[in-house]
Parts: sequence; structure tokens; C-alpha cells
Amino acid sequence: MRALHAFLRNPVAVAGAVLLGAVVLMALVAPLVFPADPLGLAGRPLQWPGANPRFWLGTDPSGRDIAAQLFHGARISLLIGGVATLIAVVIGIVFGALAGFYGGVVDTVLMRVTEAFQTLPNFLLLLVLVAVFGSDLVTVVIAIGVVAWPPVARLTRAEFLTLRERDYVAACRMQGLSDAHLIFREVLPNALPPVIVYASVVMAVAILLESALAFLQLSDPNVPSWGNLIGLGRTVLRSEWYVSAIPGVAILLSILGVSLVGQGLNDALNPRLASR
Amino acid sequence: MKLLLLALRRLAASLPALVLILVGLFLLLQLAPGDTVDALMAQMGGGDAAIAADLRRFYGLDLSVAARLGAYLWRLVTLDLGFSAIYGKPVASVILERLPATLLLMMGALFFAFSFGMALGVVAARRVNQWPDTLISTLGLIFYATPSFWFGLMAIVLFSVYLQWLPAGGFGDVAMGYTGWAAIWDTATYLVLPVLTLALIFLAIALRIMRASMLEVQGMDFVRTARAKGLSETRIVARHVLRNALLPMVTLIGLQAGTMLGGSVVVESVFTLPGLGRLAYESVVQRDLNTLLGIVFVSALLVIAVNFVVDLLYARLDPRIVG
Amino acid sequence: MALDNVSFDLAAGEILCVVGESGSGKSVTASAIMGLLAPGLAVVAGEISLGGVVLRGDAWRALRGCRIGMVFQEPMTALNPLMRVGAQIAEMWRVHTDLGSEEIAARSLRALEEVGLPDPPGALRAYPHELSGGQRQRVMIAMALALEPEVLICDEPTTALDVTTQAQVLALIRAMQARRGTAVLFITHDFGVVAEIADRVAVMQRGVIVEQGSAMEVLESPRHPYTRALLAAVPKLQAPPPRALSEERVLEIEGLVKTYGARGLLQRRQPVRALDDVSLVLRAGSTLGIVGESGSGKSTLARCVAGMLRADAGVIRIAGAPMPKGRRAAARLVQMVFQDPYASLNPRRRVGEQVAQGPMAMGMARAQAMAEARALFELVGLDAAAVTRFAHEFSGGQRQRIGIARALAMKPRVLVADEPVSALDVSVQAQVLALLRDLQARLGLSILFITHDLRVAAQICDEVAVMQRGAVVEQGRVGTVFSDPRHPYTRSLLASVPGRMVVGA
Amino acid sequence: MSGPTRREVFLMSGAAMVPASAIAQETPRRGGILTVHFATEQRILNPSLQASTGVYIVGGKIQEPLVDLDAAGNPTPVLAESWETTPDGRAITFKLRQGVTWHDGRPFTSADVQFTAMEMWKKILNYGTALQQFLTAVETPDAHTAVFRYERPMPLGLLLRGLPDLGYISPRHVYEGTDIRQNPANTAPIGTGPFKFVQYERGQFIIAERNPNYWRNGMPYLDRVVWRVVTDRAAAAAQMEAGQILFSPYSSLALADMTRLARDPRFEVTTRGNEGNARTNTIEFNFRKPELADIRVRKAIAHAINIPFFIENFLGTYAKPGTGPIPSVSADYYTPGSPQYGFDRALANRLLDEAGHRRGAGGVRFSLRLSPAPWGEDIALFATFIQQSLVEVGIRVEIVRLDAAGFLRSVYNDHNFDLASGWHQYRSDPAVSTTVWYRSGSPQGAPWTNQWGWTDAAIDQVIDNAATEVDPARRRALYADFVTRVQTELPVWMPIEQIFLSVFNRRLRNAGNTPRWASSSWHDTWLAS
Repeated sequence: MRALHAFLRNPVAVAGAVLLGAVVLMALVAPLVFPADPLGLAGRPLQWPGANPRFWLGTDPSGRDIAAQLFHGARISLLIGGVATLIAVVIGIVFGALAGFYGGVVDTVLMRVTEAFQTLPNFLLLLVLVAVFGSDLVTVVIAIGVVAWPPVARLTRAEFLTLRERDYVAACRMQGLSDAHLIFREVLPNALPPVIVYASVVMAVAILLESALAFLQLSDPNVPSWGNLIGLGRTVLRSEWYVSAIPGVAILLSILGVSLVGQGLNDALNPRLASR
Repeated sequence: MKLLLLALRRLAASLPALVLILVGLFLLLQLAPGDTVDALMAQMGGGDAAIAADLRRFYGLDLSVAARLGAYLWRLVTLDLGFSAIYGKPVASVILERLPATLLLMMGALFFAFSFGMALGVVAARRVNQWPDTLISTLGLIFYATPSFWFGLMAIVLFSVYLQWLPAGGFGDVAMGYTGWAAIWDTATYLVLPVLTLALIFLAIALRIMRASMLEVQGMDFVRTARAKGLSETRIVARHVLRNALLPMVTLIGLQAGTMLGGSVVVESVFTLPGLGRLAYESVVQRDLNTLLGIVFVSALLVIAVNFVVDLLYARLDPRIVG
Repeated sequence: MALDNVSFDLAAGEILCVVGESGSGKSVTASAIMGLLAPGLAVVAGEISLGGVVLRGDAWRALRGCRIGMVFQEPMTALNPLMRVGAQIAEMWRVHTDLGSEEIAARSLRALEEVGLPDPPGALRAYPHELSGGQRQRVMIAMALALEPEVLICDEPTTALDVTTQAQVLALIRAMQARRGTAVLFITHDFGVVAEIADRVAVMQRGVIVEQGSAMEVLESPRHPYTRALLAAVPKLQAPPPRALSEERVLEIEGLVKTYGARGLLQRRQPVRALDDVSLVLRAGSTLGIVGESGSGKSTLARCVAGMLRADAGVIRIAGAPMPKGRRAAARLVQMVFQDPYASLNPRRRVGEQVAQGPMAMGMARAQAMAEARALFELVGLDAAAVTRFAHEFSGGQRQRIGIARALAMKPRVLVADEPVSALDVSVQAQVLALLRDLQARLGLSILFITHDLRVAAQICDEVAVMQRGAVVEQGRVGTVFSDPRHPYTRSLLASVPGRMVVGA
Repeated sequence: MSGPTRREVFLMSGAAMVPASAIAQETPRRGGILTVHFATEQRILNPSLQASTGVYIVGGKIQEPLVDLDAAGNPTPVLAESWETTPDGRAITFKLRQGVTWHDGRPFTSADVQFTAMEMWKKILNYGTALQQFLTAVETPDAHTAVFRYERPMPLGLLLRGLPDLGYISPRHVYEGTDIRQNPANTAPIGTGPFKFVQYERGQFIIAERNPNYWRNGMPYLDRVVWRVVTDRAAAAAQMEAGQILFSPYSSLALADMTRLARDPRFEVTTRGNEGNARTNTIEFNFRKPELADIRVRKAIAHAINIPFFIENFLGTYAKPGTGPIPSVSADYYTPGSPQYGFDRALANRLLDEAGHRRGAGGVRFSLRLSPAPWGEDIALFATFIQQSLVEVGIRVEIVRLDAAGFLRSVYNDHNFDLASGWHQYRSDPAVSTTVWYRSGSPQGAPWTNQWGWTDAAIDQVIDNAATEVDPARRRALYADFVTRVQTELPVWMPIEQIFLSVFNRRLRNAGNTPRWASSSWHDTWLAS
């Protein structure tokens, strides 16, 4: 409750929540405002915004309504951001928790794997994964989760390394409690806040990765993702630059929202910084 | 000599991760639909099955996966990166041709991101919660949230299409046959936008880290000591805060080197730079396994080298670290 | 409000001790005088004047270091880690005078010589991390006194130091002050230190000076009840009369050896022997104190007995049987009370759960475990209803009580108490010690009590073992050891206890 | 509606065109550097080893074929001065040009022709291996005569139409006794053409310079040709506008940019010079999918897609509705009158109902996966349009995006697709490029061949007969029959016919004056100042 209060008193956090809320609202009302298939043929391609009152943000090179794609795309971005982040955070926590809690050989092995993932530029791995397993939405989301976890693992591990030395953990050990209890009841809840804060970074990265994939025409073409639209707009960039510009602004604002909320969470969960 | 030993030790420590990556990628790409011969056939515009079979035999694609992996690793031990079917020459020379563009791009972006990130971070921390801080922090957030490829595209629209100040892509104008300073200037104009684009997000990160680390160091006991000594604020920042606050920045360089290589895939694609990133993308699409693994190998070495330099730098900055 | 109507004078050549418990506002006073209040704090009313001139604004900065010097509590962090000691001292002259480099170098060297550093030229070239805590505090003093200021403010300068080092630093401050005629404002929580150094004393409580006077007056005939209570709480170095001890050996330690370091393939460090052939006996129902300075191995010993560390050699027997390897089995035999009351409770779980979970892991039904937890809360002097609260709702002393309740819930044969009162204010400390004594009397507890504070050891222990560099140098009944120390190290420890001549000797 | 459509823009651009006669009367100027857009980098540059536009655009300036096409599209001598066939079509004799030397100074002789034909065309060259499948020997009675001997009749017309693309000669003395596939000359070609290879910087540029000893006296006019590797369409358009590129061949720019450049008086956007390179957009049906094995479903799909609408709104005037596998530019074999499938959504719905595919939940009858080929902007647009159109008749389409290797593998080898869409490139004669799309028995894994799981013995027979028919009239009749049959069965639908677009800077002269100009040698091309 205290954290929520601190969060709501923070103008940065509120600005972020408003931006993110707007995206969520777009996602929610998309089927009401634009009931037709956003990928369906709506009219003549490449009409400028405002040129036709039916399409207030214009049409794309395939004659689809950009505004409709923008609203429906909010769902895709949130879905990708949410699910990929969940995957990355779960993998990261498992790796980080085991490595940090047990140390020794377990730590060495898990951290070597993490290191391998980090030495390989993550976008390159993503390209390979999509080339190998195809570019439907499910694959893309999983692939993004699979490349985005190493920082989470490192963060969790670092938290576990300090927390496992805490006296209350030692006390529980001395009370004869199991490792599972120590990990899940004692250490993890205390390690979670920074990980949750970092999840906002992962979410931003996930949205950016998907849009970069889509830009290279490697994402799922059957969903109205913002990145797909930017990629489509690239071929008409020099004349109809609005096709790329509009979804880019949408991505920018959503990520801004996610980062601001993350920063707000950080301030709220970390009272030491709140005074700054 | 000691330095060399240190470098070798670093390399040895990174070896397991490197082998893991190479073997992992090799096996992963076996699952991909189509092989390099399919890509070749697409490039050739067709051909019959006999030609395809002949090519597969020629490139050793008819052997078992284990045999090919073994052969690859064995060649790697002798530092032979193999032969690129798509480019028709040794992978090493393919990579060597593409390396300069990527190196210039990365160096430029690193330099730009960290020098400006540092300066802005210092200003923001010195004026914390006043308008310069608000402005800089907001800019940082926006830079962070901007998809780099989109920024690149918009920069092309603005600077190349409308203002016509800078070229939209490519890497120097061959037809003009520039030499000497003219060539350097020419190349520089081609690099401005890509470097800015790649640097943007790292600028945002560096700025944020620098600001936070300045604020943290400013609250430390020894800064209070410096105040108690009656030093001016400028001297406190210059002599006591800055160097301490730089330590996390140096660490950041090491952490971001790998990410930057990943980012250059997209940026090189936006600006059609003949660099490693685009080569990597092309070799994935073309199933040019040898080239891809070669790039991964070289870029991992690059990351390791950057981290090694970072370690040396860190040891120089911080006397508590014993090299 | 941190300070309320605080007024005092400081005459040239005198040492004024401001004494009080945590939160009394003594450190804020020091910062206010330096003009270095933390952001968010401001002087609302009142003024500070030096030599008759009121301090304000930029003029204040020019005076800092030059006419007012300051020494801080934590010597490990008060120096810039990336700058050589010489450069940090030289900065004083560089900023405040026009002296040339050579002259500054010469003066820096002389300043270090004066504070008695072993190798002054070497120390000039050294980085702070290459010096010990005591040496750094000497550097701080040299730096604070470099420009011969009229006023030196010392904010708990010896609290972080070992007792022998503390004695040396106190002596140094005294000597420098006498030589220069500096006025010293000395902030401390320790009446022993006050007795050691003060000319005059000001006692603070919740931002208010409750009593002020000469050291003699305040220490020997305190007028304010708070001062009296504080003085009463200071444990006496003299042990109470010895009790009869049981013959039953509940804990036997034989030839325990533990060595740190020397691991890893690539990095090779000098191995440190933390325990060197330690043999001890704890009798049933008694308290065995382990005393020693930091690095003496006393905490390692506690962790080995508690089963958190495995010794390299030697045997630990409890009630005649070797310590079992399994966590569950060991839990019934040994429990521990930890030093830091803030780190020993999980901030995210109800405190009752944390007490009850041990018995529940042993198979006790939840309802019964919770009932026992409530009973234990009352036993340690807490409200039984408090079991549903979280750690942050309790004070440090209360948390330590919860920690004791948690340990007792397992009904252990041996209770290891690792510096259980050293993080507490002196009045709270007295209460917790009283509780432990009371519990021991009621439950017949056998306690292994680790402490660096000889006064505390004298009050609670039946027997004491003095450790130095991993080895037990002397052991015996506490009264005997403290009144008639055999080993020179024990003697020097006892001699270093501040204010033992005045306070509670 | 506001703003000009693409169609209108293309029409407008015509007004700004410089009359062709004005160009013809100018005197050619010597000198200058022609910079060319090179969009798809090639592994090798030797056109006797690889037949693709990406190779011709470079290699075609350095090496020369026996025969090329003249402005009217008829075979014209290059390295061969004349030719004749025996009536049975089993021996075709070429008289070779004399006094021609390779770039390294060695003379060009019939031995080069023999070596290239037997070792390269027959064994390695894609499409060449099919064309020369029954070539048994090349005899060289003297240094300037080459006699091609065939096991089965080879129609002279077929060979002459095939040779401009599949008849490039390589120097025997460079290749003989080496590993042909890895010969360094593959990326640094040596030829007899008007330009000599200088340098190839991967990912950046290729340079060739004027051959002073070229056999056509006084030619070429240009000093140098520089190919700039620009894979990004937008960047290429920018360079075109900046004058850094003077010519972009084969529709390599984005449609939007070409529309825009067409409006600019400095540029000419035209199909001129590409008449020999027509292509059709395809919809390939996988007969292993039960729904698609039903002719009614295939026809319904064809009727459901409004081709004229798509062309008008997305492609502009240089595309037109196709009528079948042989495009209308093929003067010899184009046959109107075959069965056509106009846009008729009601009919499509009826056909689907008849086939037993009732609409289910959400109005969906069944779902199909569509794999578009990853090349060409129009293929992607067409795929989206197919998706948008078919959902209207109750067929849900999921687009499966694959890269080149993945596309070829999953469509032509693994047969892991329902619908595929790409290009069929017509290469002067149906036997060279087209009939393989329909002839059964193609081994699995051969791209752009009949991999649909569809066999028709009658059509196979027609194809085989036409390939060896030496009488032009009878050949023509056989192909007419072929077109009618495949349009009825519809194993592949080719509803759009396109000609590649070239974008010229108007400084270029004598550009686009032959039907395969971008691939040709550019010996008479020059640059106005």
C-alpha cells in the first residue's frame, strides 16, 4: 500500500501510467472502434493522413487503414511485451536463483551458459531462431523471451548472492527448513522487487526486438504489429514517410510509458531513492 | 609479456562460452528449412536437381552433421574459418572486408555515446531536479524509447531527403575516386547518421548511469570529507566525484559491446553499410553457416577484447584492483 | 524536528563531548556546525558563530578545513579511494594557501609524522585501501588539523575501531589538542570514551540538550534522570560474584582448525588461519564468552558451532555426541541469535511465522506451533498479539527479542549468541542482557556468547575465552581473567577499555 | 479521392519524355563513367556458369554470347556470324567471328565454344543443362566453325532464342584442367566483351573499364562501368536522385519511388529494353491438400481475386492481367483465347459451396497457408491482397514468411505449403523456362518446376513433342494446345503479366534499345554531358 501511495505521488510514474494506460485502452477499444479486420483491404493504398476522412491516419501500401492497425497493434505489442517478458523473467529467475543460491559448480555451469548467451549479440540469435523456427507470432514471442533472459538471470543471481548471506536465511537454515523453502519463501520474495523493476526494461527490449524483426520483414505478417507497419513503410519512405513515422511514434510512446512506470516502481519500491 | 599472459588467460576463461555458442549455433542451423544450396539456387534463378545435388556434394553438405561439426571445429583449432559457399571465398577474407565498416561504426557510436552521455550525465547530476536535469533526463528517456531503425529512417527522411545534407546510405562514394583527406571526409559523411542512430540508445543508457553514479558518489562519505576540507564544488566534482563516478561507466562499455554488435545488424541494414552486422543477417538468410559461425567467432573475440581493454582501464582507474 | 533550541559554547583548548543515544541529534549538531547538513535539512532558527563572527554562506566554506576541521566516524569510506593519501592531504594547503608544491609536500610529510603513522613517506604514496582503519583515522586527523584550525569536530571517530586502536586514537586526539590548543567538539554514544577524553559534557536526548557541565559533574553526580539512566545502563567491567557451574559438558570443542583462502586455480591468496587448534568447553546452564578484536576468529568459531561453516579439522560434540551433518537433526541441538536485528528477520513475512516455521518443519501442527510462538513472545517480553506483525513495525531491541524467541522455539541444547547486543543503544543493550540472564535462569540455557565488548562479557559470562589471531590465548572464570589477566594480549585489551577508571571500574 | 494514382502518374510521365528520334540524331560522345544499381550480389559473375539477371547485368558486359537479340527481338550475330541447321534438327553449325581476342590477348576460337558448351552449358549452367540435355558433341572442323550435334531434334528457333541468355562463351585456356566451380575467373571474369573486369569489392562495388581492343571498332563509348551494391531500395532511389547511380535495372527500386522518379524530368521509368524479360505472378496450388486438389476450389480462388483492381491500385500501368503461362510479349507463342477466370465473387462462393465447403464459425470455410517468395515487393503486396480477397469468400489465409532458402526448401522440396506465390520468368521460349512448371517427373528439390503433386500424361506428351518439333508452325500449334490444357486444369495460375522496369537517368543514350538491354553488352551506350 505504501509503495502504491509512493507510486501515485510520483509525477514520473503517473505520466508513465497514463501513457501505458492509453496503450492498454487502445488495445481494449480496438475491436469497438475498428470492428473490421485491420489487415483487410480498406481502400486505395497510400492515402495521406487527412486526405480521406475515412482514414484519419491514412492507408498503408497494402490499402489497409493505418489507424485500425495502430489500435489493433497495441494488442500485439502488449502481448509480445507481456508474454516475452514473462518467459524471459521466468527463465532468468530460475537460472539466477539456482546459480546464486547454490553457488559452486551449479553457478559455474549456469553462468557459463548465461555468458554464452551474452557474448552472442542477442539480435543475431533472434535472427537465427526465427530463421530456423519460422516467424509466426508464437515463435517470435518465445524467441524474444529466449534471448532476453540473461540480464534477468544475472540480476537475480546478484540478489540471491547477497540475500542468501542474510542472517534470516541462516536462521531458517538453522531451523532445519528445506532449500525449497529458503529459495521460494525467504530469498525470492526479497529478490523480486528489483527483478520486477527490471522487467520493465525487458518489456521495452521485447517490444523493440519485435519491431526490429518486423522491420527486417522477419516477424509474423498475419498480425497488425507496429513493427510490420514500419517495415512496410520503408519501401515508400521517401515519399509516404508517414507510414513509418506514425507507428514509430506509437512504439516510442509505449516504451516511454513502460520505462516511466518501471522508474516509478523503482522509486516506490526503493524508498532510499525516493527522496532524490 | 605480462599483458599477453593476462590476455591469454582471459581468452581461456571465455573459451567454454565460445565453444558452447559455436556448437549450439551449428546444431541450431541444422534445423533450419533449406540449406546454403537452396539459397544459391534462389540466387542463380533456378537449376535442376542434379545441379543441386552436385553442389551439395561439392560443399560437403551430404556428410553427416557430426562429421561436419567435427571437421568445422578441427579447422577452427587451426584458425581456419572455412570457405563461404555464397561468397565463393574464404570466410576470413569475407569478414575482413566487412570488418572496417562495423569497427568504425562501433567505435564512433561508443565514443559518441560515452562522451556525450558522460557530459550530459554530469550536468544533470549537478543540477539535479532543476530544469537542466529534467530536460536531459527526459531526452534520455526519449532516446531510450526510440527504436533505432525508426530513428534512422526518420533521420534519412529529414537529413537526406528534405535537407539533403547527408547521404542516405552506403559507405563512401567509389565512383568519385576520392583519396587522402577527401576520402576520409567522404567516409565520415556516410557515417554520421549510422553512428548517431546506433549510439542513441547507448547514449541514453550512459547518460542515466552517469547521472545515477554521480548522485551516488556525491552522497559518499569522502565527498563529505572533501566538503569539510573546504574545497569548492567545482574542485570536488572534478577531483573527487568524477573519477569515482566513471567506474560504472567503464563497466558499462564492456557490458554493451555485445549488444552494440547486435544493434549494428539493424543499423547497417537501414543505411546499407557493408558491415559485419548485415553480413550476419545475410548469412542467416543464405544459410551460409561457415560465414555466420565465423562472424560469431570474430565478434565474440571482439567482445572479449573490449572487455579485456575495459579491465585494463578499470585497473588503471581503480587502485584497489590489482591487475 | 531534529534539533530543538540547542545552545552551547566551546572554549579554546577544551574538549566538549556531546553524548547521546541514536536519534538524539548529536551528529546533526556536528553537521550543522560544519554547514554540511544533508539535503532536506535546514537550520530554521538560531545561529552559529566562530570567534564572534556569525557563520553564513560562502564565508562558511572558506572557513571549513581552514578554521574548523572535522573527523568522521567511518575511516574506511571517509577518504577518496582513488586518490593517494598524500594528494588528499596536500589538497588542504593547495586550496587554502598559496604554498609551492615542495613546501606542501614537506608539510604533508610532517603532518603524517605528527599523527604517528609508522612509515610517513610510504603512507603519502599509499592509497587509502592500503592502510588499516586506525591508520586511516590518523590520516583523517592529520588532514583535519593540517591548517591548525581553531575548532576540531570529531563525530564518533573511534566507534568503528577495535578497542586497542580506539585507545590509541583517543590518546592521539588528546595529545594533538593539548599541543595545538585546539577546541574539540567530540560526538560519542560511549560514556567510557567521554570519561576518557572530555573536559565538559553535554547530554542530548531527542534533539534537546538535557544536561551540560564539567565531565566530573556529569559523570559522578548526574542531575537529569536521563543521564542517570544512561550511566546506570553502562555495564561494569567488574564481573559479579561467580556462580557454581554444573559439571555437565553440553558443548565440547576439540582442536578446531579453519583456514580461509588459498582456493581457486588462477588467483592465489595468502591463506588465513581463522581458527587455530581451538578447544573449549561449555558447561550446561552456563555462559561461555568468546572475546577478541575483529579478525580474532570469534565469529568463525560461532559459525562452526552453529553448523554454518564446516571446520577443516577438529571435533564439535554436543551432549557427548558429534554434531550431526543433517540440517534437521542439528536444528534441535544448536540455535543462534544474530548480531544485526535488521538483517535477522525476513522483512516480508510475519514475525510469528518466522518463529513457528522451525517447529512446523519438524512436524509440529501449525496451530500448536503458532500457540507456542505466542507463548514465546510473552516469554521474551513482547505482546503475544504481535505475531501477526512485520519486522519493520518493531524497534531494534524488540527484534532482538523476536530473534531470541525464534531460537528458543527449537528448544536447543546450545544457544550461540553472536554479538547480540553490539548494534543496540546502551539502555536497550542492558534490557536484552537482562532478558538473556533471566531466560538462562528460568530455562537453564547454555549460551556461547560472542562479543568484542569486555564490559558486556564481564556482565553476562560465567567463563570467558580470549581469542587472538584464531587461537585462544587465555580462558577461565570471567572474574579471574579480568581481574588477573595472565596473557599480555588480555592485559592490553583490558587496559584499552575506555573510561574504566571513571565509569564502572 | 485526391492525388494522382500510379496509373495517372505513369501516363503523365510520358509527356515529359524526350522523343526517341531526338536521341538518335545526336553524335555519340566518348568517355564517362556509367554507374549502375546492383541490387542482388552474386557469388560468381560468369554468365556461362550461371543464368540470372544478376549475372548478366555485370558479366554480360565482359563476356559475350554467340547470339543476341536485335531491336526487333530477332536473333542477331555476336560471336557467331551465321548459323544453319540440318532439316532433322540434329546438327546445327555456327560460323564464328574472326579476329576476336580475349581480354588477356589470346585469340577466340571454336575450341572455346566447344569447351564452354560441353563443360559449362551442358553440365553446370542452370537452364542450360535442360536446353542442352541432348547435345552429344560439338565438332570443330576449323578454328572458326562449331557444329552442335544433338541426339534428338533441336528446333533452331528454340536454340537461337535460348542462346542470348544461355550462350555466353568462356575462355577455354583459363578454365581447362581446373576446378571450374572454384576458378578465380568466376569472380574476375575474362571475356571478349567491350569492358574489362577491374575490381570486385564485396558489398560495395564492381568496376570494369573500356576494352581498347574490342572487335567493334571505336566502341565502346564509355570509359568505365561501376556497379554499386545497394541492397536497400530506398537508399538506391536516393542515390539515383543524387546522381550517384545512373541506371537501375530490373524493377529494383520500390514501386513508390519509381512512381515518384517517373514524375521527375531527370529520369525515365520504362519497360523499354526489357521486352525479353517478361514475368508472370503465380499462384501455385499444392494438390496434396485435399481442398486444392478439387478443380472447383482452384477456380473459386481464381474468381475471388480482383486482378484488375490489384493491378490498378498497386502495380501501375506496366503490369496487365495475364492470360496464361506464355506472356503476350512472346510474339511466336502467345495464344489468346484460353479459358480465363475473371473476378466474380458470387461464382467463387457458389463453386466453394458446390465443392462442399460450407461456411463455419465466423464465416470461414477452411484455412490455407500461403508462402510468398521473399523477392519482389509486388509478391508481398499480392500475397496480402490474396489474403484480403480470399477471406471475403470464406477462406482464411495465413501468410508464412520464409527467406529464400526456406521458401525453396519448403515449397519445392518438402512440399510444405498450401498456396505459394512468386514469379515465373519467361525466357524467350516455353521450352526453356515454362514447360518445367507443368511437366511431371521433375525430381524433388528442383525449384520452379512442377512440385504440386499434379500429373497429366496428356500435357506431358504435348510438352515433349513441342520440345523436339523442328517445324515452327507445328511447334506453335502444340504450345497453343498446351496453354489451353493448363488453363483448364489450373495447377498454377498466372494472372498477372509484368515487364521489368528500368529507371534511367536521361543522360544515358542508346539505353533500352534492345529487348534484353540491361543484360546486353552496352557497346553502343554513351553518356551525354
